[in-house]
Amino acid sequence: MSVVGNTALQFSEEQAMLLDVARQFCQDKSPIANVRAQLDTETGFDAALWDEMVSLGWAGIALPESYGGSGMGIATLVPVVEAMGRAMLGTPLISSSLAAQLLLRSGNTEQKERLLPAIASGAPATLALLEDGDWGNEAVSLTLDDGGVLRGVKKYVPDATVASLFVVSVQHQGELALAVVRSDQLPANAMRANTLIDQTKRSANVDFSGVKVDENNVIKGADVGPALRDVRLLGALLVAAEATGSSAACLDTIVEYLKTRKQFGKLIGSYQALKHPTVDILTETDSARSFVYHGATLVGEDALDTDAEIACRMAKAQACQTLLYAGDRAVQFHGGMGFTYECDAQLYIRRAQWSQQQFGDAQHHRKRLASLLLD
Amino acid sequence: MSVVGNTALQFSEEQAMLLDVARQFCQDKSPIANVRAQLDTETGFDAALWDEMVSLGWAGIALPESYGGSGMGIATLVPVVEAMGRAMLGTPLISSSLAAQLLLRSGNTEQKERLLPAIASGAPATLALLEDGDWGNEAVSLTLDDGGVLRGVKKYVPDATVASLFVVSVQHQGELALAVVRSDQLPANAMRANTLIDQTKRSANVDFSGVKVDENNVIKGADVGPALRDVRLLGALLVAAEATGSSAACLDTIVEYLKTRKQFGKLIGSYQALKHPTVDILTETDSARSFVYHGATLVGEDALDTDAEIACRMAKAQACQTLLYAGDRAVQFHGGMGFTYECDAQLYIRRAQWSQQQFGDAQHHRKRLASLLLD
Amino acid sequence: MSTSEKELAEFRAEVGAWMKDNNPPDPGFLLPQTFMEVGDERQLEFLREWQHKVWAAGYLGMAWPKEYGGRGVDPVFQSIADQEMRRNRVPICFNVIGLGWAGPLINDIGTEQEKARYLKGILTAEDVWCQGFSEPEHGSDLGNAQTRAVRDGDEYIINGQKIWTTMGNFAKYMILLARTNPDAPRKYDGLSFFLSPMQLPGIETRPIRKITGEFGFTETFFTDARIPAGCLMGEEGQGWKIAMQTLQYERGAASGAAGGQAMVRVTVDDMIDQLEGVNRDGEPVLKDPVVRDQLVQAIMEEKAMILGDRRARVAALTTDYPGSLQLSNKLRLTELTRRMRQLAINLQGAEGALYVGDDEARQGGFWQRAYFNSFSATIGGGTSQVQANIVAEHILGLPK
Amino acid sequence: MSTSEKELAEFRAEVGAWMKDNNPPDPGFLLPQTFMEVGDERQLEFLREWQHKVWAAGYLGMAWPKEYGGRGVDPVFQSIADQEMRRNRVPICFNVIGLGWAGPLINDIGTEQEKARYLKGILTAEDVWCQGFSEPEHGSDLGNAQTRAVRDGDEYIINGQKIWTTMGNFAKYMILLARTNPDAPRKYDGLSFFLSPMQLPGIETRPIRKITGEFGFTETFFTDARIPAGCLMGEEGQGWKIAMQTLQYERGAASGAAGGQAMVRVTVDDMIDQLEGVNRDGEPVLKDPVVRDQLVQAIMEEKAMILGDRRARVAALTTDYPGSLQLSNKLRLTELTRRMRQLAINLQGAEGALYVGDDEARQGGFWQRAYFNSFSATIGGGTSQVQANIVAEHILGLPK
Repeated sequence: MSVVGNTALQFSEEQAMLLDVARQFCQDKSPIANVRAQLDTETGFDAALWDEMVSLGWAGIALPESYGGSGMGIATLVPVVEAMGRAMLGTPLISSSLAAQLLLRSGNTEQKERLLPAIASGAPATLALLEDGDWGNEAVSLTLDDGGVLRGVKKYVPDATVASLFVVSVQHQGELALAVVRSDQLPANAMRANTLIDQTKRSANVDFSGVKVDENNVIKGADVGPALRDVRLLGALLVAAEATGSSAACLDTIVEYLKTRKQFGKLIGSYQALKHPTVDILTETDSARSFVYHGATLVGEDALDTDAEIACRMAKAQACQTLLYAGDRAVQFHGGMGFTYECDAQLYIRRAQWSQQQFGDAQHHRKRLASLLLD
Repeated sequence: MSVVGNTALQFSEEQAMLLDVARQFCQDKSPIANVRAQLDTETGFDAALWDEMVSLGWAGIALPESYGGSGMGIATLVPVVEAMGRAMLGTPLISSSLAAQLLLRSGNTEQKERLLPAIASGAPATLALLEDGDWGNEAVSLTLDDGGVLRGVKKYVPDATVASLFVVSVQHQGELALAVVRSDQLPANAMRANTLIDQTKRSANVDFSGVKVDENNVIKGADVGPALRDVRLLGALLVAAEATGSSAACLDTIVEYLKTRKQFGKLIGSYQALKHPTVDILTETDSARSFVYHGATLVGEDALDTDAEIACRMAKAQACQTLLYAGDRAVQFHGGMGFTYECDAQLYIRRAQWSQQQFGDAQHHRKRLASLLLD
Repeated sequence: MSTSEKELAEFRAEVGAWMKDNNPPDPGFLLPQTFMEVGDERQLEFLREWQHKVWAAGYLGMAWPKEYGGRGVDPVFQSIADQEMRRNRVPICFNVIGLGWAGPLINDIGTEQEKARYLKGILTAEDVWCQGFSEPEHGSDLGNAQTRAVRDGDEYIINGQKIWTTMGNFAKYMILLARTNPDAPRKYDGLSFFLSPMQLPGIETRPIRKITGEFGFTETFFTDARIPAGCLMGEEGQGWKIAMQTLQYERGAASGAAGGQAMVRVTVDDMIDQLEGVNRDGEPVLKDPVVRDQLVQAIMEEKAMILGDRRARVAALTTDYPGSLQLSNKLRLTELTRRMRQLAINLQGAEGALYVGDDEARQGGFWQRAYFNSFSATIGGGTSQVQANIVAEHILGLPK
Repeated sequence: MSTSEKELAEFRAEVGAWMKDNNPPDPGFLLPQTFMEVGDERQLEFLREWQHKVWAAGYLGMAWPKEYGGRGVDPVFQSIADQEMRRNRVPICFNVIGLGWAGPLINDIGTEQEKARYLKGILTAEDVWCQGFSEPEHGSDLGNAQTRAVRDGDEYIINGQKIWTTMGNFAKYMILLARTNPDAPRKYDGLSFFLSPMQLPGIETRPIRKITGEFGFTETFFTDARIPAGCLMGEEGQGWKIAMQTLQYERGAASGAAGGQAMVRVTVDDMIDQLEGVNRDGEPVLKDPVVRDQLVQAIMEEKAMILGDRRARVAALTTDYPGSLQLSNKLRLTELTRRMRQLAINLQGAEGALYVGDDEARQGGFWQRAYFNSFSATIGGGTSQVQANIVAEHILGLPK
């Protein structure tokens, strides 16, 4: 067996149509000026725009029809997220979709029937997983006691301030479990918003202590661990898709500048010192995109198999390194202009840092890939 | 304490003079045509030239006067070796000097008085240490039994075919020891010459089985381990010095070509795709040279302290990576010409592979540096 | 001609089985991985025999007309045969300039006489072909070729020098780019294209010793060499156009090439396999975390190339910079290959300093030689630096 | 004036002790690491007070004449004071254009009147200076400056636009490069140099928001601004020469600068220290073998720079490409700094996504901001790409 393994890459008419629609939507509805207008807002996105996206069905695109979704799977969410990444459009779509996937993959029918339709119809949800900055640390210390009361803090919870629902990983009776918390259950001051390097994104530390969770909002059993693992991988894939869109936009920004800016009497794009690294950004972005759609090909509703795991990890490792490089070079190649807040290069370099740190950085995934591929 | 630590770098008048003399000597006596004339010979060097070097005192330059040397220490050997590296001049100087250092640092007075003067007056000696390709494996399985008989093979013994004396690391009565073997003690067919990627270098696998070692040619005791460790570090430093000379010569070769070769109507040196990597070779070679002379500043006759160990390891890690890059780029930048045996780029790319693999590669040393610097 | 899936699958099984059964045993010397590495008569004879055998079995030139030695079937069969050759890691079909360049060209635009004269000998490996495009002073700049061809009655008199002629010393014919009109306003319009014999007075070859130590190329000197006027292909002044057309066939059987495996693919699997038994710090080198990180990066690079091929076929996923995956392919693959082979040696430890000819050299020194040979691809056919310019200008639209 | 080793050692002890005792406590907001990062009044006032204190203690402008606020001692004392400032990591002396550019220039070639008028205010930090060389359309190409200065009686009328004016909004004076003769045959000969007031009608500054989110530079607009003719330094047409001379002082007290620490050095030690408590896979990140390998490489790069400074002083070890270590210094140091800061954030794990303003951001978001600010050095004063050209052409002698 070749270490390169599965190399499937399929893209349906449906996906192609969605990619096209989503790119057009983002281009029309969220030009970069609108993105900038959201940088200082509390939520980071335009609620009316979110409603439009919901009405297009995107909030439930990956959910089965039986729970109010479109039943098209993660594979169709990927092009939408890529298109949003390209437009640098911040919304709760990724966190909401991941929370829904976690419920879908671990909850019982009653829970899914009760909770998923709301998400599909646009009530944002989110995941609360991390307790420190270490994605490689899967230990959970936030507890759900026998009386159903939570104690502990989750960090960097994405889109926490707008989420109506939190799916929280907890320690319960010595086992890993999930607790579903409604935002109205949170005590005042439970949330401390993070100041993020990527101003298009929002997250918060959330103190769940004292929240009483109804029995029907607790998810336990053998499915929880695998579901969590899968959702972390899907998170890696979606962030990779988004980052790949951002890399592509960043590349466009660089190319545009290199074609118009002159120095020493020549268009700067004619200098190989700028030209060749820009080619590197192109080829690395090409690689990222190939991994992302390879991943989209392999992830389905079932538990992710090893090929899918490899694909998600590779997508994340490649996409985030690429954006890190693209963002850094975008600032440099714009010269003095690149050093200003006004220049869009800042959006990409900031997004790069954020993306790298979601669901484990490149090295985190390469370490796990080594075990999957070499042992 | 800063992790950067000791930054001493001194260079005496004596060293400066030697560097100058050695560079001039190599330039006059060993132009590249002479180097090429030795590529296919059995010994890899011109015996008459070696005699001249011996008459200049270089074989004993680092040995105390009491043993027939000049008493100037390793610090003065470094510029000589660098100059030889620059000229790609192959001789047994490095292996002979290291064998002498090992005797000097572990032998008793009788042994030193008996063995060192011969080395200082030009009878080549060498070290036989490796039993496989792993420099990180310090276990020794070649045995010296109670009857004084050796059993086992050493690999990649440098300059074995011309060495009159071998200093062999052995397992003796459960302890690490050294055995001194004269070439006339070796049975017929004990030696199998290696075919090396660097055709200016020579080594052989040597089967010492059956050789009877006189008691006075055995070195045991607590000094053996530290002496071996130090000599491996000195070996790393000397190979680094040599590789740095080769990198500098490689850089000259590239610069010369970039200044004279035209493509598409322009001197190729005006293309940034060639120009900027050449600057990288310059700055990396500058770094290598700084580490090498920092190392030369810190190594003396005494056991090497931690600062000296750090210096030797950094010199090796930097110098060999630099030459690896320089040699590779030299071939590429010479275009079709670089792909020919006739072009000197091949000498450097081959030397690079050889140097990298002597006394541990860059990663080997960085791993040890991590322990020295970060723990 | 439409062909059923079933028929194709059966053919694949058939050819696969044949390759497996007929894959020759290790000849005891290192075989060339590419046709550019054929360094001596021993290798040549081995490969000539192998190519003839493949052809005789019906697995070469399958899409070429029957009357010229082909089988006249759909090119898809040849593509399958080529895949099976690669998969079974059989030796290369070494007559690459004939099979992949001259042959398809003659098939496309040659006269009946030319087809009858040249095609079959290409397939049987009887007639080795070489290519005379590059000249010493104009490495990457073909349009500037200066070798002169002057019409003199029924002949052209050729003067000049070609370089990097692969198998120039073994070849019977050369596809030759020469200047018939030095005064043409556009330099490209002064060039003509010839199917030139090599065994004539005034044509001499001098072997070039490669960085590997072997002989793989020649310089070719033309000194008042007289070739028949009929060797001219097309008309005078069409040389550049024909040369550019020739370069199109490289993409394989679907473009008209005879097929056959031109190069033994060396993969990251091979690179990892060769580390079997190599230790670092007393442990298998594959257990070293830093090495593992490097290997994963190499695997990812290779996998990204393969996935890129797949994605290139999905129109909706190639709208950004169309052609980017195809046009950057040479740059990426050749650079990856070079770096991977350098890494392969580095990871061997002290053994990495051994070379071809040492009994203990890992896999006979395969990786050392392969690393050196990899430069033929990062330099030949446009250096990586030139390739990066091409991608920048043609795909990204950056200024020259 | 010769000074004994003993005297110098005593002075070093004295100034070191003073810095230690007077190093101000954490003001509760992130202080600028360079003068280019002074973003608000709060920072400005803090730094103004600090610089004044250093001067009042006698540790700034030590080599400048007593009559203009200096101490008139050997520059070696200032160098020692500067070293102690760095070593004790006190805040910067922020009035850098005054202390390091305008001041030494006025000292060297200014009139008595100019010296009396300007020098002391530079040292006391009363008069903030800024620099007006760069223009929007000619980033790295100073010789092409287009801002016009037209003599009109006792005045010059200035029109044009400068950019990247550090502290332009706080400055009292600007060193200004403007074109007095647009018809000069060589563009350089049309430039003149002015010591221009900033608080005049027709001079407006517009703050530029930096990538960090802070304000650090301004654009400066001249619209028929009238400055006294006496602001001309030297003669018309000498602007380029004087500007080039100004750039020479950057190298510190020995070259005539007033001294003072212009930049808080951030070292690889700091980078490693900040990882205290960061975990990766449940273990301290410093235990991760791949991270360790990266950190050792960063340490080596920094150490190589320092050893390079040492080696640059050994004539016999700098014969190959003389000046190479000095001329490549900016390129190497700024690029190392950028990469090291990027790595610093990467190694923080999920915390790396926090920024200045988040209570939990590691070291207040120092590294995130420092990474962004590092581009001011890889872009300003000639981009790294231009620096590489300079090294290639001036040191290696490669063609333009």
